[in-house]
Amino acid sequence: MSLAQVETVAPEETGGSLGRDAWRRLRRNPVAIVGAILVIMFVALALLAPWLAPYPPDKPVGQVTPTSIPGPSAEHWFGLDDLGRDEFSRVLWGARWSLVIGVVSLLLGLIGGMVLGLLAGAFGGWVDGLVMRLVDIMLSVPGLLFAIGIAAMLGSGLDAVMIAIAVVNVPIFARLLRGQMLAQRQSDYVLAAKAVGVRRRRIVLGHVLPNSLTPVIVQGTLTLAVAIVDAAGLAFLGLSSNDPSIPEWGRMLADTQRYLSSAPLLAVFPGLAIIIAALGFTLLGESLREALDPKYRR
Amino acid sequence: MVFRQRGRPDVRAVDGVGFSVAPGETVGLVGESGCGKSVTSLAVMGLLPRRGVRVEGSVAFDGTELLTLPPDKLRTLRGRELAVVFQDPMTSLNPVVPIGRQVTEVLVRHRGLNEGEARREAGDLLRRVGIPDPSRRLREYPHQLSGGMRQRALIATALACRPRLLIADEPTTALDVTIQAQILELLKTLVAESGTALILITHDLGVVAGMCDTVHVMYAGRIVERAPRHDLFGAPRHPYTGGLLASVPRLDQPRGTRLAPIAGSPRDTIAWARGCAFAPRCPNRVDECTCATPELLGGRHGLRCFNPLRSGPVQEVAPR
Amino acid sequence: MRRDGMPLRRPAAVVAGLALAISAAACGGGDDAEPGTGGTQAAEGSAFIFASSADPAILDPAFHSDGESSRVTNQIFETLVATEEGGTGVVPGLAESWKVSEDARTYTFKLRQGVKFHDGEPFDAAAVCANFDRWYNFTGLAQADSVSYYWVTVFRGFAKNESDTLGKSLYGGCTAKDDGTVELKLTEPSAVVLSALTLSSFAIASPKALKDYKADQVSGTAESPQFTGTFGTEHPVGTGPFKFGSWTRGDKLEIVRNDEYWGEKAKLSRIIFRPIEKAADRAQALRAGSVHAFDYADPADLESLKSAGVQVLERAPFNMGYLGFSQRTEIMQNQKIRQAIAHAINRDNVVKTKYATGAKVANAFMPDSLWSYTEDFTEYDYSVDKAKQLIAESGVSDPTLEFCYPSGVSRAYMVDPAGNFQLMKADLEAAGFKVTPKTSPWSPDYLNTTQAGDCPLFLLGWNGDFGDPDNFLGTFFQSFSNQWSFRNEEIFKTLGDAEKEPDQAKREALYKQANALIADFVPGVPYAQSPSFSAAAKNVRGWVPSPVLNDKFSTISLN
Amino acid sequence: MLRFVVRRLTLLVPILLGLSILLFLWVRALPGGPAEALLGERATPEAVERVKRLYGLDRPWYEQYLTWVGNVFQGDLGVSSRTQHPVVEELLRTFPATVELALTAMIFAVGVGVPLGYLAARRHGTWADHLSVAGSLFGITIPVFFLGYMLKFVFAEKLGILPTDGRQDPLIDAEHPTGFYVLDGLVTGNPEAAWDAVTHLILPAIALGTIPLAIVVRITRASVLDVLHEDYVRTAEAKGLRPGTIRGRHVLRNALLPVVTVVGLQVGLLLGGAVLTETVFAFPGFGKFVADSIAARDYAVLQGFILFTAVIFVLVNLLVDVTYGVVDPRVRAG
Amino acid sequence: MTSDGRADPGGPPPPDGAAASAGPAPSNGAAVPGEPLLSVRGLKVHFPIRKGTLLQRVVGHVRAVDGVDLEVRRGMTYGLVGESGCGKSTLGKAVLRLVEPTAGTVVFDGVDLGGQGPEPMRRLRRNMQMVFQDPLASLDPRQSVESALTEPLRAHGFPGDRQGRVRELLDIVGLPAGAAGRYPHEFSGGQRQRVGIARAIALNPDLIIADEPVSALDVSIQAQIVNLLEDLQEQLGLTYVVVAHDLAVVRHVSDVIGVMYLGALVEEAPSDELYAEPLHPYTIALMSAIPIPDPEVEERRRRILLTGDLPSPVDVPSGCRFHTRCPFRQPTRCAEESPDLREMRPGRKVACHWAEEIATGTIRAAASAQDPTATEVGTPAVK
Repeated sequence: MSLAQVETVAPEETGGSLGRDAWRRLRRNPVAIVGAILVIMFVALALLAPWLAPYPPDKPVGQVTPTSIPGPSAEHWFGLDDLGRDEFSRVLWGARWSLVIGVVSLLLGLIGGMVLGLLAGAFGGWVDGLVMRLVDIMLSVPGLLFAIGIAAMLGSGLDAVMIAIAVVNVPIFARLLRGQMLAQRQSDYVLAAKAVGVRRRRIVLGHVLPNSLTPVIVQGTLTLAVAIVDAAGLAFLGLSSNDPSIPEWGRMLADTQRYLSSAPLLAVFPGLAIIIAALGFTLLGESLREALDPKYRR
Repeated sequence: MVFRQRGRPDVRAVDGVGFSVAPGETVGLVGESGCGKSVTSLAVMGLLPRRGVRVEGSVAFDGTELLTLPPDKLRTLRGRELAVVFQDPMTSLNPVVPIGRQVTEVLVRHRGLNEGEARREAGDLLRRVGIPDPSRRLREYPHQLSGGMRQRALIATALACRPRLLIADEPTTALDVTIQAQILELLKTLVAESGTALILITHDLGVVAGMCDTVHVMYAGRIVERAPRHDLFGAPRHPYTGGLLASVPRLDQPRGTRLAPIAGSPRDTIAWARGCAFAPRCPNRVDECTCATPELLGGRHGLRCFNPLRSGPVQEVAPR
Repeated sequence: MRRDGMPLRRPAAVVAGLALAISAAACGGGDDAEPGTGGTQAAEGSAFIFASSADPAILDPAFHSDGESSRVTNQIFETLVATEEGGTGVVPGLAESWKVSEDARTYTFKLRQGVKFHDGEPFDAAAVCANFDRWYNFTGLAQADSVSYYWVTVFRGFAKNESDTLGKSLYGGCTAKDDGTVELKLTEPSAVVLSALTLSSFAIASPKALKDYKADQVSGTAESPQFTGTFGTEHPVGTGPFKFGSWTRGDKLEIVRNDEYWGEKAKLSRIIFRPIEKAADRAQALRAGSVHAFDYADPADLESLKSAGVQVLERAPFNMGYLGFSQRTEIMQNQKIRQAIAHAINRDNVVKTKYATGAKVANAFMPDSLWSYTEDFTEYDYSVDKAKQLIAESGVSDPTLEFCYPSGVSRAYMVDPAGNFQLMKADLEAAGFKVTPKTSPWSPDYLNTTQAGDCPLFLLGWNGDFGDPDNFLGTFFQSFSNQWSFRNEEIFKTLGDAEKEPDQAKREALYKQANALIADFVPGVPYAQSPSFSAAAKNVRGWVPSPVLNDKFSTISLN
Repeated sequence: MLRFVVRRLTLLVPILLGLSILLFLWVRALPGGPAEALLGERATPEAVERVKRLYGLDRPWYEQYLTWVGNVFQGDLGVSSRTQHPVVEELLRTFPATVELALTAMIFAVGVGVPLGYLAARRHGTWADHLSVAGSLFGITIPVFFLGYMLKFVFAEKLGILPTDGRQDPLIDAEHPTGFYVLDGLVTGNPEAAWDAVTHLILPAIALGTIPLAIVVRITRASVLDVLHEDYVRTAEAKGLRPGTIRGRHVLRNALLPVVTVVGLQVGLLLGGAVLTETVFAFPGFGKFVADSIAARDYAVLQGFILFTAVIFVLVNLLVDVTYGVVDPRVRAG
Repeated sequence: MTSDGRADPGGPPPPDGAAASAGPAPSNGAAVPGEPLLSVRGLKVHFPIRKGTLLQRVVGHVRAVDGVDLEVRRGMTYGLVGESGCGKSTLGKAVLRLVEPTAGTVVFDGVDLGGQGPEPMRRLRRNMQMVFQDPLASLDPRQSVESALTEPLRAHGFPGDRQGRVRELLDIVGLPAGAAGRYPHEFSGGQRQRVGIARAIALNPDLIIADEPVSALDVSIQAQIVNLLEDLQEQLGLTYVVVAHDLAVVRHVSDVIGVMYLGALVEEAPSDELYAEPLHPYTIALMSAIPIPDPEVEERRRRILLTGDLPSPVDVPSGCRFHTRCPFRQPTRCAEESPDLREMRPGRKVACHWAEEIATGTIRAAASAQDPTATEVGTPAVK
């Protein structure tokens, strides 16, 4: 039975959820495609490194001396490194380690930031005040210095590096999430949910949080890039894994500075790898932002 | 003055809109959001972005063709001969520049006054548009003024060089009714005093009824009906015009009459090239409506419809 | 002579060493006129810019023990006896001649006449004795071996020892016989003191300046002493061919020619020391022509330096790098395991991969150029099979080794510790060991942990201070030390006897015996001895690198 | 405005208080604690006791904290275990160099970034736009030290047109009354020294300024794009104003507001980045000092420097807010 | 709510006759008194303004709603009208306790809402619903229509076939069943508002507060929604409080209209009478300001222009809150004495000291007000 005349819903070219909508925008963006290809390539190499790498990454396979480090050849595509190991295999395995560093530090930072942000955003009041002061304090120390401090506290090791990078990201995620949640909490649809009698927990978890996550996802993607680059910076300062034979790009790049004059290609391969991987995540993150954030839709 | 212009962005926002305004005349452009009325005003002013938008046709201002005028020539006309007041006074003033400067910059630019003269003149202008304590206001920033005051300041700016044509694009939409009444009254008075031609763009039929000599009703980028206001309100011919009038509750009519809405939404259109854009919503739709494009025909009371409403003399409408 | 287990207390104590030959390889690319070499800007005037790796710690010779400081003070101060140019023999310095008594307890020095300190004070016997008395009478923090390292090392103690670790002082008094004669008495006979006096730390400073600028004011802690006087930072006054000019820390330190110098005047009007931490950066600066010379070139840079027309000067090896074992853990007490490690390491590969041409595999805990060296002991050839077999014999299943290596350090005997570590780790893993890596910054953490014996496996090395086997073997193995954590009375006794033995031939025999004992016991694996390299722009003339790092820059000129 | 500043300054108090507590606890959380950090891991128990007594580490932590804070207020941040100089002295010695470098980097970032961002926005959607956006993204992803080495290799070593390291050619005898070498050169009437200092700044400033540059480009672009769509810009166009007036008064003045904020936030990034850049260019500043201290586990330096950096960072942000107040009347009122 | 004969939530909408039991059909012109469903007494909503960095001192209050009494009878539509910032929306939300009132009582169906804890309050919400101004903003962009409509059902433990209920609701508000799987951004404004209305009626509430239900919509759509609301009221026996700034719309849908100015009711009247004879000067001015789409009317009209702007709700003028802009302002009482909302005659309440004099024409609007607009532009305040 009908109380009013029935309207037809105009078949729209945009269909589906907001996510699908964003996905469509993303697919049309060449920047996003380039970014996605780079990221997929990176992840694929990282996962398949053990099968793709022609040589073990941590065992010398040829004799080198400080002044004669062979460059690329048919046998060794990227040449040998300063210890006579196959550089190509190391760069491949490096993708794996960089991915581990990026993902672990991102996840840790995300979890920390989400917990803090959620506390602040969900409770407000003095909890919010306390959390935000803590965030302010953490943000008042430049990221790299902060990471250095944390790494110094934890001692050397890749886990220390990952935690340090993660901790630096905690206040960023916390603030982002909290700001979003506060904004969402003010929104009409939250009020509407309250008005129909939806429980508070369900409002926070079912409405406020999911709608606050978009910028967090974007930031997360960008953070992966930053984490990879930051890990290189920390490695340059001597904060890296205990085991130098781990083929981690940042460490590889930092360690080859002394061969810049004798074997400059040694720095080029891990350097390019870092740039390409970070660029992939950055391009993807930026286009995600454009796809998801209405402000960027033009 | 004769305007004939047609804008053709990727989507034809405005298509074959033509109208003219005589000195001292007030012309109304009425339509719902997205009907292209604002695009029209921007096209007239040459304010549409150059990239991605194509404007065809002709805008003749006092014998000068505006569309082909070099940008710097056009710039000397804008603000001096042609002025515009936009919808939202909150965003139309630069938030970081004092009100005074935003008024005087026109005077300095077009009337060649020096800063001091311009300031005095600006004070006079603000007083004329009813802003109390103008010398203080000149020093203030937009956020310190209420919406009504800002719109007054914008009107003062627009009228600073006594333009021959003023386009007011939804000048009162963002304002409360009591403030709207003040602003409309002010516009009416100023236009009458100076003999400026006024194009009033609005979605509010009530505003048009009180202000305009001639009214153009737009739908989906085209003018569908054009008439002197008494004719239009007295005997609307186009089903859209009629529908609009019937769907708005009137304060002066007895309560209890059920409103007669137009079906569908403004998004339900068909391309003009394939018929009448209003056809999907039109209660008077005939077969012809979806296969031929109606032309705007008629003299004083022009109409773009194959099957107009009954009242009044029906012009013969020829299919294209 | 040295306290037990004190290898290289200061990171940069890469000083001294009775040297062998030096091949001052003036191998400049001669004809090619490549750009920038020898720098247009650097050639201006007669200023010589030397890229150091760090700022000096302190310019008071008595208080420094690092090469960066001694390189500068060597130009400002002079010692009673000096080392011969480019060699290691003891030659007259501020003392024109000297006499050693029969019992080797009294040293009489005839001083050079007409020498003045930079501040105009006369150099005489009183001044010399004032310096000795100053050193002997250090109190408080100045007694810390981190402060007056070489006094403690050579003379063992002070007038009033404030710490139990100090011994009875060897110093027995200084007497000014007349203005030009100094008599130095020792409490025990010693044949080493004369060569030790060539150390820059025993340079003679102006007593007035020492007093005026409060040289002896030290505060802080022994671990972090602060010199609050200005003698060592702004007013180092000696007799040398150069005077202190100015010092902006982190930027440059400038010394200028002493025109009143008693001997042959310096050819350069001034020398600027500019700290550039990384060897690669120093090499780049030299190739770009913004500095004239630097020490400790990275072997990796040698080719590029040579091809840029830079002269590369080699100092013969007087060092050795070793893989040390701390026998605190059970697994390291197992001799088979130690032997297995010795066989597992491909030392030849390590030396080839990470060291410059001229470096050699070390087989003993001393350079093969030092007297008493012999090959007459057990050698452990590289053999994975033998290593595996020894592991099997050891009874240890699944042997796991914690392996420490330092970061932030590069030494001639250990150019790239992380590189050495990785190569050895791969070797050990190939032999069936599991390796747990551990790293820490060289100073203070790494030195501390290794000295405490906390690392079952560790990378260290040694640069000789003196041309005596005691300086190597005695330092390591004369008595129990935490670092090695073993007691082998036979080795201890042999080395103890050798130190006291006055007869040179008998000593030599004892050291040969000690080497054999050590080789059998395998307390560690010596693996490398390497020359170090200095580099100078093409137009630098007259730089004669001293094998004991007593370089005198007064002979340098720019062409 | 004064009240605003005072209010913002009081806002600093909890941040600095919190930070000081965290830093204080941080040193205590370091492996082995503060005494061991001072002495090294192999310290004898007696030495640890002695140091503890000497530094009052045997007292309750809040007393220690108060003492420490008291010392900080008196300008005593402890002694660098590496250089054996007071941390404050090292700070004052090295900081001008970093400020000079950071300023130059910022001038580079803003001077190049704003015009580039504006251009990109004006040419929205064209190749110039894509290029500047892609370039700026690229700039973010290059590890700073890698870029530094590349710059040095090309411009200093291969081309030989710029110096490789340091702040001043060692051959130039310049006095340094302020510690800002360019300024020093000018005030002491030594233009050669000033120019030389400038040439030493160029490469490190480019290396350090690249990330801020990228960020400034992107913010400027986004902001200008926003402003270009603002009604008041359209109004200004409708007034027939000259393009220069519109650009300056109406577009840039508004578009640069977010840029100001970002520039302020970049200060922290610059101080962090200086650790890498200064190390690469052997630039004797704050960052290099920190890097050297990390290698030597010199925690007093790290502690003092982090505290100092935070103060600077917060003060710069205060300055940014004040600037914001000056350029944005809306903030001034609020 | 089966007690008063209305349908079970799960059941089909009641036949027309069922609505009659809730009271006479409300669209029959004048208000017919039913039992009071909602009663508001002395309602105040003050938002504190805090200042200071550490200690957030309260330096003042935004008096958004400043002492409102009103009563809404079952089955009626009460219209709240006023200009932006007058507090009408806040009042609407405060009634539902979506904004916590500072003072005053709200009694709904005999229950004092003020004393309810969060959970009882949440349960009470099934009987009182809200329709929001911006239909896009009030729908979660990530929630499909189906999810948005089942949410209230789930929240209140609706038994039975929820999907069936969703289809039913869509049908009721005139949307095709296919709309269930779609997302808010895929609809037009009018359709979204239909979704919003469907959500509001999902639980068969007694009261719906509609906050500017049509102001965000295109002119041609507004009538559709207005008609839908009217139909629903008739079918479901709903009671409405309609909050809007558009007096014409409010008058069209309401039985009783309350006019708000600066946080307070200044006049309350049956809607027919209000246009015929506005009593409060503000209402008079408001009426005269509303343009009517008829040139004939427009030309004949007397327009009373108010001077100046709305004062800030932080600084509510002393005495009569309207006296700063009142064209009928008198030298006495207005500035000093705050007028009560008094019943001038049955059904007509007004908060003006001089309402009788104005009604009889004894007091006329001032020809020249303080505002220079009127004077200097040469426009008389009354035309």
